[in-house]
Amino acid sequence: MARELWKGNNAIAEAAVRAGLQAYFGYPITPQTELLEYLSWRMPELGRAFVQAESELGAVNMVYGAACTGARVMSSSSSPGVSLMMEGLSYLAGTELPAVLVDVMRGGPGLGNIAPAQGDYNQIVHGGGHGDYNMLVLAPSSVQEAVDLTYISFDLAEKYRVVTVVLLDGSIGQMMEPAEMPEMRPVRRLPEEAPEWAVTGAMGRQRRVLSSIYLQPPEEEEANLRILKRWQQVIANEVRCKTYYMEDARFAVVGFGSAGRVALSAVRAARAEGIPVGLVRPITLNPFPEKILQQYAGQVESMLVVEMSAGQMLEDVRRVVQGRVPVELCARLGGIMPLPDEVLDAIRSLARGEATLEGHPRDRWLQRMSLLY
Amino acid sequence: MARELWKGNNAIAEAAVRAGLQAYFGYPITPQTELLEYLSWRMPELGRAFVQAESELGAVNMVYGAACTGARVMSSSSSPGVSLMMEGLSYLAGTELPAVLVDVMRGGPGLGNIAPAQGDYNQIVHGGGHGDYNMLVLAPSSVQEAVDLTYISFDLAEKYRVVTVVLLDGSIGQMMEPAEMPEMRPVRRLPEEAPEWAVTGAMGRQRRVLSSIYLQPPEEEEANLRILKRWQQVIANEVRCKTYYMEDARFAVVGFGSAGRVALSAVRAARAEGIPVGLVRPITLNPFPEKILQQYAGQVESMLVVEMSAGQMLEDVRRVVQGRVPVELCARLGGIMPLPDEVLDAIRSLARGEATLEGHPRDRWLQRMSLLY
Amino acid sequence: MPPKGRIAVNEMYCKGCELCVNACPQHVIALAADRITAKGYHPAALVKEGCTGCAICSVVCPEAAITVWREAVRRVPA
Amino acid sequence: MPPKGRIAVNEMYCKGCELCVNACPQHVIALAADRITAKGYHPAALVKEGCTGCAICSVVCPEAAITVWREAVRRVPA
Amino acid sequence: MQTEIVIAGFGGQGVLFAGQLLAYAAMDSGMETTWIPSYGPEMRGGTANCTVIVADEEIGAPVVRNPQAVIAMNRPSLDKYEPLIKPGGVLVVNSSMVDRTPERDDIIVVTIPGNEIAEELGSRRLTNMVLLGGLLKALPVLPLEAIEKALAEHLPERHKKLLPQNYQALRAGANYEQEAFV
Amino acid sequence: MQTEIVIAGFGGQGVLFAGQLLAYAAMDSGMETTWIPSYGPEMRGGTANCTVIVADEEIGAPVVRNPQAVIAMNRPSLDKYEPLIKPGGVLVVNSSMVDRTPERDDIIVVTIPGNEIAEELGSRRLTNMVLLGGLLKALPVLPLEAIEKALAEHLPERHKKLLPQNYQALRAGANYEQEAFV
Amino acid sequence: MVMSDIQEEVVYQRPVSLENTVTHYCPGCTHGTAHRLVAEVLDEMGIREKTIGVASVGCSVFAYNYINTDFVQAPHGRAPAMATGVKRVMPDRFVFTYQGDGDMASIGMGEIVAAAARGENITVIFINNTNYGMTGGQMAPTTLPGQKTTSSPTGRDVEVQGYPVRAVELLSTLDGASYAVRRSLHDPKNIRMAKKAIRTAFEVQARGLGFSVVELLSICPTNWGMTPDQALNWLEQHMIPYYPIGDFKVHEAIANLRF
Amino acid sequence: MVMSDIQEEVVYQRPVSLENTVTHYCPGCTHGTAHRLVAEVLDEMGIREKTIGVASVGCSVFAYNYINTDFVQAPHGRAPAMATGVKRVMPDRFVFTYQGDGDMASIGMGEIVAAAARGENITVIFINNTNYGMTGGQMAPTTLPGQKTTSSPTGRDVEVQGYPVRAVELLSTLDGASYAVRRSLHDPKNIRMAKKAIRTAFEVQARGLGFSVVELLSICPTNWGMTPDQALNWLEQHMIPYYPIGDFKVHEAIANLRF
Ligand SMILES: Cc1ncc(C[n+]2csc(CCOP(=O)(O)OP(=O)(O)O)c2C)c(N)n1
Ligand SMILES: Cc1ncc(C[n+]2csc(CCOP(=O)(O)OP(=O)(O)O)c2C)c(N)n1
Ligand code: SF4
Ligand code: SF4
Ligand code: SF4
Ligand code: SF4
Ligand code: SF4
Ligand code: SF4
Ligand SMILES: [Mg+2]
Ligand SMILES: [Mg+2]
Repeated sequence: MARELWKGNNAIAEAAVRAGLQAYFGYPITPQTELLEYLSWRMPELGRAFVQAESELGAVNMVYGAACTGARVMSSSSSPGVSLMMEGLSYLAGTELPAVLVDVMRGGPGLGNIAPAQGDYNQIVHGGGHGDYNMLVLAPSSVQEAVDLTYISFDLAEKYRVVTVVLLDGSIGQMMEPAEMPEMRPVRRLPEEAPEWAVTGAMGRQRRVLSSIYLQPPEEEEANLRILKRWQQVIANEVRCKTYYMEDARFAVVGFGSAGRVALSAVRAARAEGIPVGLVRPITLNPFPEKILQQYAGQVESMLVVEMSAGQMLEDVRRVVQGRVPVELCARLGGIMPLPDEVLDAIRSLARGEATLEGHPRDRWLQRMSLLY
Repeated sequence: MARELWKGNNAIAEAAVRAGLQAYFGYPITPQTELLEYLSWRMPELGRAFVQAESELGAVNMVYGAACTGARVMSSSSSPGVSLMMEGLSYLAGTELPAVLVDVMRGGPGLGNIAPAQGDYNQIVHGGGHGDYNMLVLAPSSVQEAVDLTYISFDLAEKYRVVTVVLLDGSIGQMMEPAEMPEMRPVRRLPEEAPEWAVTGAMGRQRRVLSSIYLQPPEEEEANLRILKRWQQVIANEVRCKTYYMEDARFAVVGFGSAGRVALSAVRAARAEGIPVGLVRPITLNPFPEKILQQYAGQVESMLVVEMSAGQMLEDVRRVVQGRVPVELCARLGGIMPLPDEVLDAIRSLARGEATLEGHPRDRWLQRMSLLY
Repeated sequence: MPPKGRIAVNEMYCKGCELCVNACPQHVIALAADRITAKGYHPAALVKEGCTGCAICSVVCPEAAITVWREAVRRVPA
Repeated sequence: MPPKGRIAVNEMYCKGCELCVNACPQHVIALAADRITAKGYHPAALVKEGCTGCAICSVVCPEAAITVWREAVRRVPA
Repeated sequence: MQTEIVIAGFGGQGVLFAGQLLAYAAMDSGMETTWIPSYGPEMRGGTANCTVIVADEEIGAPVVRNPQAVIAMNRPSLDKYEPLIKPGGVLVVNSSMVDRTPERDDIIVVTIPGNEIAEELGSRRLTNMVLLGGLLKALPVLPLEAIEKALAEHLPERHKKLLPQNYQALRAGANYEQEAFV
Repeated sequence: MQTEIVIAGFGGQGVLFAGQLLAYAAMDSGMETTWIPSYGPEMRGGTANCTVIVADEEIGAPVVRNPQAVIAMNRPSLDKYEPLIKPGGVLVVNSSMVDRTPERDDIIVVTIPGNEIAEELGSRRLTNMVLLGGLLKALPVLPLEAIEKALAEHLPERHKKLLPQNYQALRAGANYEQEAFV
Repeated sequence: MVMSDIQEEVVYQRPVSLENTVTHYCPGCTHGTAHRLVAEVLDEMGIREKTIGVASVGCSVFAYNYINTDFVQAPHGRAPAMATGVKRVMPDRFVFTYQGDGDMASIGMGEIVAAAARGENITVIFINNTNYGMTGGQMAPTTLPGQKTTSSPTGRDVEVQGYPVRAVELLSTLDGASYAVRRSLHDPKNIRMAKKAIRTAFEVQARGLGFSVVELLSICPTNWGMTPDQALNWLEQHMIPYYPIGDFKVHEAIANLRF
Repeated sequence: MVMSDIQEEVVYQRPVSLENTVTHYCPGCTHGTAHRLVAEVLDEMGIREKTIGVASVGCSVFAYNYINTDFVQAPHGRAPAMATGVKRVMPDRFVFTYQGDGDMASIGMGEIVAAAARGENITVIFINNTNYGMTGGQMAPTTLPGQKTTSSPTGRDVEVQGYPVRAVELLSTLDGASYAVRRSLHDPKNIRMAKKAIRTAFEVQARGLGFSVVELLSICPTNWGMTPDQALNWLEQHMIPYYPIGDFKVHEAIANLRF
């Protein structure tokens, strides 16, 4: 396949179609709407199901229902819409069902704005719904990566019976870049090719029930442990992370998604100034690349987390490096993407040895931000 | 006031009434329902507003509306219901409004069961809604403490313009204990005594608008920073934590709510065996008692987190102690409260020097739990 | 002459709610005061002659606990 | 004789949507092709004699951009 | 020092109320106390039990694995709790609803035909009081008078006329002459 | 090596499409490229601009503070972007819509009366092509032919008949004789 | 030669589409009756193996333990959305939801209206027992004026707590609804009518005619504080005047079906 | 002595209850007309300072910038719940929501039905423009059969995408609704009728009669791809047949009010 220029949202939609998406349920919300609009003609054209739901609450529960049949299903939304899906996502997790959610983050909290942001990191990575559960979170930083990750997101979801979230911010959704589309896979035939747990009508077999209720606490605990153990497999097998210029790095920048690519520009500029800095760009946010970061914590003098939220990923990096090196924060909020020169400034500060284990990096960052307003 | 025997849910309701609650909006859900039922007669009796909402989504948005007027308002729910409030809570945060939410946690994820659990720790403490925001989280471990914390929760919410969550599990909601009720405060007269930001009708003043939308990213960033700075004040002033037997402790148990009181029994039993162990019981989960734990990290040999979730608070403790001492996990899930003897076993293991910085404590715990099923 | 019928109450299901007792037009069902089911209920039982097999009891039984038979005259080739 | 009226279009608000132009029964409004507002629109304006002050234009104007006056005969004590 | 008491039986046997009386009495006697219920899934019927702790300091866990005392109102409760009682503890059995004798020989066992005594006193609903009386005799954690005061204050209004019978039931349980098991 | 180009103007001036053409042409020339838009709050009208990056390696940030080149289709765009252009960079100004001359003397400034030229060629909608032509003359990051190919492939079907005019507009912009500012 | 012989035949027996499981319902609760009727219809139509049920949150949450088909369990109020998801990927399956009044007419109002408006080809069994049974008898949208519940302890005051919702009438205003009727489970005649309505609703689905809903007036003796028999009487005397039995929308294509 | 004198008097001027702010609406968009009518009614009734508006999510999210009263801004679809919260603590204030068709008849259907059923004493201004204006013209619950939108690009197919919702008819089935009417903004006569309806709705609230809703048929020239004038014609020709103008519920206490 040749490279074509794709808008991020459309590219994700087409990648899902090629991965064998059988049903899409969604609700319009900027900056994700093109994805829904694209599928509103693409799915019917292929004879597959597309429903514009009454709300995100409706959408996530349609996904829940369709996922019960073993079909490949997806929804997509953006921050406030995703908040409305929390109950449904918890149910999907409790019922151990595979499904894919594309979350194109915007500025918040509340109605906020429609500009790109990463303020929903905790919500997606640490569980915004009730109960113990994990979602497999994939964070592309380019349109091509969005395509590739969306394409495999269904396999991952099914392999581990989890919800996979493709988590990006509005800038990747709205951006155009060249991308190559993967080949079109055949769609699963139902009920013939349904997984052995799927609810498809009890024709010729024992009936099946899918539910997330375990009225007896020991049964619930057992279910929780089963889910947690499956998650350990995910941790063991599925960590994805890309590093740049880390071989000889004495400083590390950590950032995902578009913050990660902004950081890449800054790292290159710093290298041009002779600063031995590299970039760690987590691609799976859950599971988090803990081992890799721990390893670099033994190599570098300090780290810098670049994110479009107020230090949400920062706390994960701090937890992981366990105080072995100082970790500083460079963040912009509310729909503002940091510019490479801001990140470069922060790298220079690291190179000057200004990073410290004293106090909290968020406090220092807030202090610096005060100068802006 | 004399001590009376109160059921946790009822006691919280009465404490809220005495704190000057002007309007309650809620929806039935076990194990929280008594709270709503109590207020269904108590509020009208006092001429105050009580509405059984159509859903938790309705309830949180009624709270949102009423909070805009400067009234003291509250809702209550339990895990799945709270998941439905995530969008609304994010809006409340984005609009910088005070309100109180009582969350009586049950087993999850999904429909789960109605037994006590703490699996919604991350949802409440780290933000289950979209965007950067914090809620002030108070975690009582007895009925009296639930009364006292509920009573001050409104003041705290108003002082910092945040949502305060009184976070407990079903066991405290359902339990009866002696408690002393605080005095009845007069209710705020509206609009006369409304705060200067409240929307009460523009009679004789400039009109006011309350909203969480900041279409221009710099305005949104500024709002975010304002909220974050106010939160720094909360961190500085409002950390609450109770310690037991920590003066000479060489091991520390950390647990909140009913897990904390179970741990207290175990700590006493361990002391009786001569093990120098103490208990740190965080009362505010956000802000988290970071300084206190850091201080004890310099004193003890190892720590044990006891919780009714799969190591959610564990990660916060690990982040805070920054690898200075090993932290182990003792947890039960799915509606099971750990029993003191299980915790005692875990303390003994600490005393035998079995805690380690190697690997992840959750993995070891899961291994141990495998023996149960 | 009304048709002849009979019923059997499956005591695993019966909860002694008395709905069949009240509904039976022939008043031939009663709770067995002397017996208790595994679930702790006095089960319903046919206590008199006169059942017509009208199936009204089974229509009202929330637990689908009742089976109803009726005698029918059939022409059988010898 | 029809009453005499006049209108004034506040060009801060007017977006040149032409709804008033089409609605005016006297056909006395038109967009000012030669002028552009701060927002970049050709504003509406009274271009002919004949306005009756009927206020229809103001009723249809989505921007509340139009003020309408009408001449009235009043008896004034001298 | 604390004492843990479990009262267990079917829903409808007055298990939860008996526990609450203990808790009220403990509170009024100036002690710390907790009462915590646990139910089965049914709206009606099913199992019901509660744990009451009476102590002289802040109470930790409101539930324990090995209680000091148990009132078993029926057979399933006996089967479940007999093995769990602390050595030296007390087991009160409602022999009217239990068709086996307890097996433990390291605890004090009190066997009372609660239903029969209650019915003699006028109502099967007094069974819980009979057994509570029996418990307090064997485990004098609180004086009977404290329970009577709690009864007087907390018996639902519509049952207030039954107060004398309730007193009688308590006493009857406390005074029931039984074979000593140990 | 990478080149950043900002095209800025009012919504409706064809700003976004001109940027996309650059991106298509870059892609077809085997280079890496990104195109990213930004709009104002209005559904209609308001400001619109986009940043296009053309590079020979994986592109980092899709937006930069100091672009290499800017096409300013109107006055607000000129005011906003003139100060930001990298020293040595290129500024293409649509003088038909801008009533002041640029001030920087450390960049190459190209001034083209885009609207007039476009109207001469038959439609004001060609303005964007005229200015794009002007840009590519001053900053030969891509050959005009690559843009023409992109046009042929991506001009919306209903405008395909205007392809020759679009080519003309590009050329007209590229060939426009102007006073040199520097 | 022909002989006449007296033989016993089964007039009624437990439907195959009911599991051999004891329900957790209170004695006399008509949730059981409704389950039975659904099971009988599935038997009659021979569609047990082609049917997927969607259980909701309420006393009937365990419907999947009793009705002998494939089942999924929905979050409170969201059964119609879940059913939509199932039906859209398996259009040749019969999909039905089973929902209480709290579930469908309160928290789930958005989903049920949307499903009906979409003409979603599913069947909804709606159990109106005028309260939230499972959580202990709180006020429901269907609680009658003046009715006492645990959250309207002095009786529902319509001025403050609003008016009961007539859900099928409301749904019948939607073009996508092909069949919207109300029946009652309080006596044999009405139970028989209820079964016919359930059958008709599934026939609507079989014909691809779109959304069908059958409201069933039902009792909750436990939370009403009545014996089952008293409860049936209360239903007849108090509920039916407010919730008239009737057909509010019947698609012409099935208007003349008879069973 | 009396003289006759010709004097000019103001027949129409911008209402005080409109802010002196330019709207962000597209040229010709009748959201502006609706705002103006609300403002005129507030002026006439002299209640501007006693009124609290609840803005929703949609093109009218910034209504609070234009209507000159205290305002709050609700999450998408939740304005009726928010208005309930406001009204219950400030019962002597006039509380109104301003909601689009996506907001009220899709995501917010649960909240509007519940508010109406409760007879919540608020006024709802409901703008039906047959699409999701703000997000770029997707299908709404009110999109007409066959109508093309960005998410029904080949025209709404009722078989797959369902039927349009007639929201006021639906709400009028609820006992708590005291006033439920539909008006249109497509010509001067209808605009005048619309204003009277808005006035009546606020009068309902003034009298404590409960829930009032006025649906206003409105245009979205931008997403419809028409000039404002074409759009008004389209409204008249296509919307009104499907969404008849009329009174669907009028509480007797205000049936005879005239303005
Ligand atoms: C989101 C959420 N809110 C609340 C609950 C608690 N809850 C369980 S069942 C129920 C009410 C059920 O009432 P109804 O639908 O009328 O069914 P019934 O029990 O009366 O048959 C409620 C509120 C829940 N499980 N989930
Ligand atoms: C929870 C949530 N979902 C989706 C959106 C995105 N959104 C904003 S406005 C809108 C539609 C508005 O349509 P309508 O209510 O008809 O108003 P109009 O713009 O047409 O006036 C949507 C879906 C949102 N802001 N929040
Ligand atoms: S079949 Fe008819 S007559 Fe026989 S027991 Fe049942 S109801 Fe009575
Ligand atoms: S109706 Fe059924 S459950 Fe009730 S008593 Fe009769 S047989 Fe038993
Ligand atoms: S007032 Fe009447 S006549 Fe005068 S311009 Fe307006 S519409 Fe025309
Ligand atoms: S109707 Fe109003 S906005 Fe439109 S052209 Fe006339 S004056 Fe201008
Ligand atoms: S509580 Fe009511 S609805 Fe629930 S099972 Fe019992 S009687 Fe039936
Ligand atoms: S998009 Fe439509 S509804 Fe929104 S302002 Fe423009 S014309 Fe009005
Ligand atoms: Mg119900
Ligand atoms: Mg709309």
